[in-house]
Amino acid sequence: MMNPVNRATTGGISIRNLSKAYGATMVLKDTSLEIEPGEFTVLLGPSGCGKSTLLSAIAGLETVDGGSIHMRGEDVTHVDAARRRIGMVFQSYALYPNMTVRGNLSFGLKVAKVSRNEIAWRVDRVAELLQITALLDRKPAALSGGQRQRVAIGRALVREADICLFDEPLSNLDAKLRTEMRMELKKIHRTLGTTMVYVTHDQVEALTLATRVAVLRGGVVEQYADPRTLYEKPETMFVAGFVGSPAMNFVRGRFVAEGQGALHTADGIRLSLAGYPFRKPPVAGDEIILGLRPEATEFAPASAFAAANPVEIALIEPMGADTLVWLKLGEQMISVRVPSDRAPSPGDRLAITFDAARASVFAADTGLRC
Amino acid sequence: MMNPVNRATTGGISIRNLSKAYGATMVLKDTSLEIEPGEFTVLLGPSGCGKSTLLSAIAGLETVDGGSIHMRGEDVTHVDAARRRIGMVFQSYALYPNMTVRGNLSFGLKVAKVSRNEIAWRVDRVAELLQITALLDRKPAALSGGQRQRVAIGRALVREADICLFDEPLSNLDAKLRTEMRMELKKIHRTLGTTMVYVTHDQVEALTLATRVAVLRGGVVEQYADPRTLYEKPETMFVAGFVGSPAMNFVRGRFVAEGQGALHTADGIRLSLAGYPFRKPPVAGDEIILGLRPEATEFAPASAFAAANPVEIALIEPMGADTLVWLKLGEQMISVRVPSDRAPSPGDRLAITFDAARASVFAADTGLRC
Amino acid sequence: GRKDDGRPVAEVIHSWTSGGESAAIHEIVAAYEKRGGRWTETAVTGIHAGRALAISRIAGGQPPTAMQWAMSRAVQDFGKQGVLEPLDARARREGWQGRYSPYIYRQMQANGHIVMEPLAIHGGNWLFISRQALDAIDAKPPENWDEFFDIAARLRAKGFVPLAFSGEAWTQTLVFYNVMLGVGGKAFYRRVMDRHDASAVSSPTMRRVFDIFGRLRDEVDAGVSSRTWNAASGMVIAGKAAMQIGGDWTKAEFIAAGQQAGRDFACVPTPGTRGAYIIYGESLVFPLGRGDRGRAAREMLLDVLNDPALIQRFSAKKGGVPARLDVQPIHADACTRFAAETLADPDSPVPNGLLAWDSDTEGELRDIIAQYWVRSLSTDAAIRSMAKVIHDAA
Amino acid sequence: MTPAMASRGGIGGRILLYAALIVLALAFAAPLFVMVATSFKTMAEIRQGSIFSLPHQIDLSAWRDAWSHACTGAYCEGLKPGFVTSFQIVVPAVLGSVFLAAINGFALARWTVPHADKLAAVLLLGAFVPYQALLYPIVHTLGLFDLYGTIGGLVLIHILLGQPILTMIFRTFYAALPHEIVQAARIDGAGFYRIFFQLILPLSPSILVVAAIMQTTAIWNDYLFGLVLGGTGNTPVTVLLNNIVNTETGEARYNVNMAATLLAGLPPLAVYFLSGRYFVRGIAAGAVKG
Amino acid sequence: MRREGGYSAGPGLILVPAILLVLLTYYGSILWTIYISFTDSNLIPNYRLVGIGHYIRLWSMDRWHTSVANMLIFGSGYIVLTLLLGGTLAILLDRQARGESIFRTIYLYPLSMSFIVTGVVWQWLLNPSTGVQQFVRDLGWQSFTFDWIGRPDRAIYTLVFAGVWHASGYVMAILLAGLRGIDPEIWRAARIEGIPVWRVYASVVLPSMRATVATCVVLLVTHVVKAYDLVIAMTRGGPGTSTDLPAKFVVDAMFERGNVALGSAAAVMLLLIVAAALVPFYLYQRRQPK
Ligand SMILES: Nc1ncnc2c1ncn2[C@@H]1O[C@H](COP(=O)(O)OP(=O)(O)OP(=O)(O)O)[C@@H](O)[C@H]1O
Ligand SMILES: Nc1ncnc2c1ncn2[C@@H]1O[C@H](COP(=O)(O)OP(=O)(O)OP(=O)(O)O)[C@@H](O)[C@H]1O
Ligand SMILES: [Mg+2]
Ligand SMILES: [Mg+2]
Repeated sequence: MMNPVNRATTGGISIRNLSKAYGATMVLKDTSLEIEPGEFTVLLGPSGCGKSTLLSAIAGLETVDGGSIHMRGEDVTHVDAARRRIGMVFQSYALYPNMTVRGNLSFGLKVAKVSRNEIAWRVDRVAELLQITALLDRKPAALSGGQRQRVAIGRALVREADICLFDEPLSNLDAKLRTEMRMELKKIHRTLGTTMVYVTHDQVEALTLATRVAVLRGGVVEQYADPRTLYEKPETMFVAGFVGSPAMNFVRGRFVAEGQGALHTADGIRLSLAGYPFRKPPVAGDEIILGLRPEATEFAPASAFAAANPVEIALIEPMGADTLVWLKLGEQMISVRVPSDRAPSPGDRLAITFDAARASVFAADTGLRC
Repeated sequence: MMNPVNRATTGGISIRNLSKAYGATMVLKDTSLEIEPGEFTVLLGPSGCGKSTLLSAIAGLETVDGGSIHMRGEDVTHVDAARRRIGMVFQSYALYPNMTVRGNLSFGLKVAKVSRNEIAWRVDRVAELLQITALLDRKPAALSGGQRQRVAIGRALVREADICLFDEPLSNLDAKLRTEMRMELKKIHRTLGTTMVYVTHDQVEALTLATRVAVLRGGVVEQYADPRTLYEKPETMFVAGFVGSPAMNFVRGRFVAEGQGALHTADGIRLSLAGYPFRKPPVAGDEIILGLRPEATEFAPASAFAAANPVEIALIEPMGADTLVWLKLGEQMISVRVPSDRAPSPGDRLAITFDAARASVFAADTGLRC
Repeated sequence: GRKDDGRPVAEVIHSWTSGGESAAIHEIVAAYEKRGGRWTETAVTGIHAGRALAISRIAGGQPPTAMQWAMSRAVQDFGKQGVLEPLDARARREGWQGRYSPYIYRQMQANGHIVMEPLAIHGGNWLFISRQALDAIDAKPPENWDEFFDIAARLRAKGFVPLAFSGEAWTQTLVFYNVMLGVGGKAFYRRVMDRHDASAVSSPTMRRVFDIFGRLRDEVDAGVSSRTWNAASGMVIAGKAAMQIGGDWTKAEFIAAGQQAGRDFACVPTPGTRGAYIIYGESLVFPLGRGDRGRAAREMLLDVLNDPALIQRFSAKKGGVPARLDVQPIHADACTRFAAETLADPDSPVPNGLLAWDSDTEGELRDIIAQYWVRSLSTDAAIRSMAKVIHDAA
Repeated sequence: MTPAMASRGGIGGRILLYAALIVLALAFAAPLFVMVATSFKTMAEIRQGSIFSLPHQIDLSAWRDAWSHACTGAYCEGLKPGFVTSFQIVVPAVLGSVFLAAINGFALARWTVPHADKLAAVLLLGAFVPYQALLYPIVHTLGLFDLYGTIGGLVLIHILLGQPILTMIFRTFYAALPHEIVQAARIDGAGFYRIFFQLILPLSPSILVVAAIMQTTAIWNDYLFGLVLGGTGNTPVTVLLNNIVNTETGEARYNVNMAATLLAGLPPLAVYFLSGRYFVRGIAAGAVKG
Repeated sequence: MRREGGYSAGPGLILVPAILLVLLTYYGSILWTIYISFTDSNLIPNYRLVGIGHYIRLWSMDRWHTSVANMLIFGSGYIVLTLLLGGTLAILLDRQARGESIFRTIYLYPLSMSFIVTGVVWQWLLNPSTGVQQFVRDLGWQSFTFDWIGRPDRAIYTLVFAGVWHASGYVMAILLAGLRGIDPEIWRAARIEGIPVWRVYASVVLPSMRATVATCVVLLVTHVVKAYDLVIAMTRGGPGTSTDLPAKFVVDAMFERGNVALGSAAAVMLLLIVAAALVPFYLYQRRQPK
């Protein structure tokens, strides 16, 4: 498993103008994505946006209607899945029902004529890693949901392919195990340099694991960037709203040119954008949207602020370490994350502050970052 | 859906000394749980601990080997699932493959002889809520994983039963949708007063949704308490380690009676426990474990502290808003969560500080809170 | 549809289903319906199916008015079980004793009662020879087995398969009995078949029978085992084979193929059997217990069958000779005329296997003969087994 | 299996696949060819020629005879009269037996039936009794209830005799269905019958087709019970066919026999062909994970 | 197979009368047959007990021994080859071939044809002077010999040919129905692992259809045990008694040889043999993790 074999340069994937439809439903639309060798790419996007479909196309399990896929520098668009030399974890597990866990893990290796000793060694290694050693002699029907998922991951890992595809591999695991597995996957990725393409809904997974995250929306890649950039400088409102949990707050209003620019909402609230690094400042009067991260927003006692933007606490959601405080800013709702011990009480009247340099501003019509 | 019918007092569940084995595997062991009418109980526990089994037993889908289940004050241990009047979402969706989404949603209502109009109305309502209106005429095979899951949830909600069981209903949804659904469920729960039993792996879900959380371990309820108590005063080390993400750090050492008590680790680090509200202080020399939440731990430049507990940065995990900093405390690893903008650089030497009043201390032998 | 219009309904089970047979039974149907009755039938070919039907219906309490049954020991056993209607009164009234040859009259009785009415007689010891083949070697039909094998050799030289034969066990048995009759003569044949004399089986004569029967294996072709007797006839008709041994029903195949007795083929007694007639009887029996309606139908049917002209027409279409001595065959061809002449001698009838043995013994003997034919049994073993079976049966 | 899988193995694989399918089809059809060819020959040609040769000229008289002229007893009306009777027997008997077995199979596989395993095993043992051994008691019993000689009695017997094997087939099939689906329906408050009719039956087209094929074949081709229990006047096609074909001492007309057999085999063949589209449907594909 | 823990009265209501009736039919008849086997019934059944004489005679008969031995030879050949061929056909059709419906009908057609006549065709085909042997010789291979049907030591195998030809379609249909129920994701997973298609069938698909395969085996065993039409149509038990089978023995004894008691004894023995063979199978089935 952990053989320090350097495969880092072998597993690049290049997806060019892929399209795919199920009947009338266009699922992938001219999708392109360059995955460098050794990269850990996470596909992120709302349910039904085509993540699994894209993954299947990369794996060669679905024919595509147009475009091409290159792997390791070769065109594999019409190469059979079996010859793409990849590992894959399925969203529905797809374990072999008649085989024990051990059988599931070793079947592919046996077919590939890996020596008995090597098989035993690799299976044991992976089983230990995934904490399924005790289950090795059970059949899938006698496993819980999470246990099945671990076996499915094991089946992909045990192959030691230089490209590995994962479709929500950790979604049925508990938090503890998920954290552990996440770290293990990261370690594996580092050690082996395997190229990984990973579908997940989990923000934390996406941001911690990925070298780059591709955000998909309706089969189109909206942004493909490293996690930090994605989080801090989302290119579109969709990305901004989708990445990050709790989600970014949006405040809608008109751009006014006072000072270094400000936002006036319909209900008369004014927020200064002083310090925001505009790429191309909007025209005064344009409708814009200000995006504020809940953790990059703070509040102060209301008195300290202008009467123009008083806020009211609408709902308080405790989330363990932190608490999410929902505020009403005029007619719009804004969430602020505070450490649980500093949570305000319901009914308190406050005002919010934020650092415009860490905010995002989007044009309301295009949804693009200004 | 949102009819303000008050069923708050009707749906209590009382589980008494339940036991269940699959062959030689004891899955539930003398499990008891009192769920008050209108309560939102989350079952939390590691994969394979018996959550789904317990839920199935409540639903009447698995016979039990011993114990009893009461619902709405009546003994239903031997009542057929069909007559327990509950809604349920399955971990494996279990959609009716031969029916369209609309058929899936309306089947139970048709069985219950709900009028046509009422069915149409309820189905539309739920479909809208779950954003599956566009999918109503598709069959399950043509849905993505997340879409299937939403249909499964819809099927349970549309019945408006006074008891609703959920087995990881949101695990395949994206973060945005998950947050929305979470809030919707909470709203539904508030409006209808439905008793809900909810299995999840997601800490955030558990802590935000539950009125009480039952932590299961190997079929045994370790702690059954409201989220805050569970998070702040875990009764056992298992609960402490399991709840909270990133997980609580454990520092192992011996109790010494200096000052108000302190912990000495094997590699010579001393941590003062001054201010910890011991229930029954351990005997000096006892092995104890100190539990520190990553967010309740901070660090300061190393110089400000005694040379006895210097720490070294081992790994930095950026997680969007926050960054998880892994420190080496002697031979033990400790994680500290800091806002991403205050993250230290790798290689920095620091020392940690914490508030003993917010820490937890466990006896190493029993794992129980001291 | 079971219309009930008050007419006596004759429910008959029979197995006369081929073209000629059908025409024959239709004579009876027409006469019966003319008399005012209604005819329903279950026609079934195949001895197993017929028996299964008949016995299960009797055992199940649903007997038919009448059923066809080959004249055999089995029917006598049947009669002894008390399930057949005694026809004694009618037999007396209509003078049946004088109507049938004594041999046949004997076979009609069980427990001292008359229990069957024979309609037509078939002979089982015929040799059919293709004229074309005989002409090719310029020979006359063989009168004994030496001549037979001599002719066979010459036929083979001319490219004919000397003997057309089938793989059906009952044809093997039939030919075996033919050889037994031809080699041993009537006396020996009766010693075995009538008196069930096991010592006859162990005699040198029987060994010779087996030898000659065995030599026939050399006169047939390779495909014999999976052939039916009809297909064997087809070989003769097509000029591939020269001779066939069988019952007079074989003739129907030749006729159906447009051939004429005497002109295209000859029918002579199997070698050594001139003056003897292995007798097969087509007859009806009348199970007990159908209530008044059943009795009326039965009596009407028996009345109809009393008509000599009907019997004459029936036998003609059936291809045999009338069982009644007082009825002459019509449209007789060379074969039929010859059969009638032979039968005129009251000493000519000898039993076929069914008449000689109870069905169980008959079956066991058939197994032995069939196994001998395919060389699964040696002559010694076959004789030993046969002796034992006959000893047990006696 | 998804259509995408079809591309597996490329053009070469496809050619091999079709080659195998066609070669096997030819092998299977060889006896059929002999039968069809023979049915169009005259008897003279059959006696002379090779069984593999094509007819010199198409002679339809055998088909005509088989359909409406061949003798089957006192009457010479061919197979025609038997078809009505056979349909009267086959349609209710196939529907009844398949339906009953499907219900029983489902109940035994997926429902709490005490000692279901043993019950199924005991039931199955029945399938090994040669039917001939059942004949007398069945005739006797049917007689007691006045069902002897009626189509109803015959249908009843076919329904009963089909149960052991059919029940086993359905039980096996239903045991493999994802059980969460049934559970979900129970949660939805559906009872046994509703689950069966609205959920299970729609999921079973392929196995229903298998069962229907088995039963249609068995009952259409049944000879023994049709003969013995049908009584007079209820003569199914097979009994007529047997009477046309089988002869102990009558002449044999192979062309008519072949034509008759082919004719008699048409209805089941039509069932096989028409059932095709239901076969193609898989079950449950993708509705369940794990 | 996990069974729901329900307590619904529904299935009980349908199961009880239906299954009771089936059991009554079979087991009533079996009991009757057992009784008759101890009587002196000959041509028609009677109820005079005579003891176990018929069993003693049965086991002293060469023909019975031959029948039982033949059943084993025929049965193993028939079952193995039918499963192989039927399985192959099912797999070929499962590969998404065009014209599946036509191929399926061709493979199934033997089933629809009455054996009464197809038996004659097989006889012709196997007959050295008219069939395959002659055909090949006419093609120029003069020394080609295929005369098994006439050889007492080989004829039993010709029954296997005809039987396999007749029943492969059955097995194909049942297995195909099972194959259509396999989770398509399994195929995808196997493709990723680069597992050859045949290997997936052999190691994953067929083993997970074990119950379905077992159903086929049971079905084929019932065919073997009941094999009567086949022998009658093909060889009538010959040459000699070399292709005799127990079912034919039973029918011969009961209906041709007027020895109902002996036939009943043989039927009872046959059932005992089957039961003995089924018990281990049943235990094996039960031992499987559900
Ligand atoms: N049919 C079965 N036979 C044997 N063991 C089983 C069976 N079903 C479940 N188990 C075992 O019972 C235990 C509890 O299973 P259960 O499905 O209740 O777990 P869970 O808590 O829901 O886990 P997860 O979070 O992974 O879904 C597991 O260890 C599992 O392996
Ligand atoms: N067989 C099919 N026929 C028709 N539409 C399909 C089919 N399979 C998927 N789709 C549709 O294609 C779209 C993309 O599906 P896909 O499974 O790729 O989504 P996804 O991004 O993986 O979603 P999820 O996160 O919910 O798993 C969905 O809208 C889905 O409904
Ligand atoms: Mg997906
Ligand atoms: Mg679970």
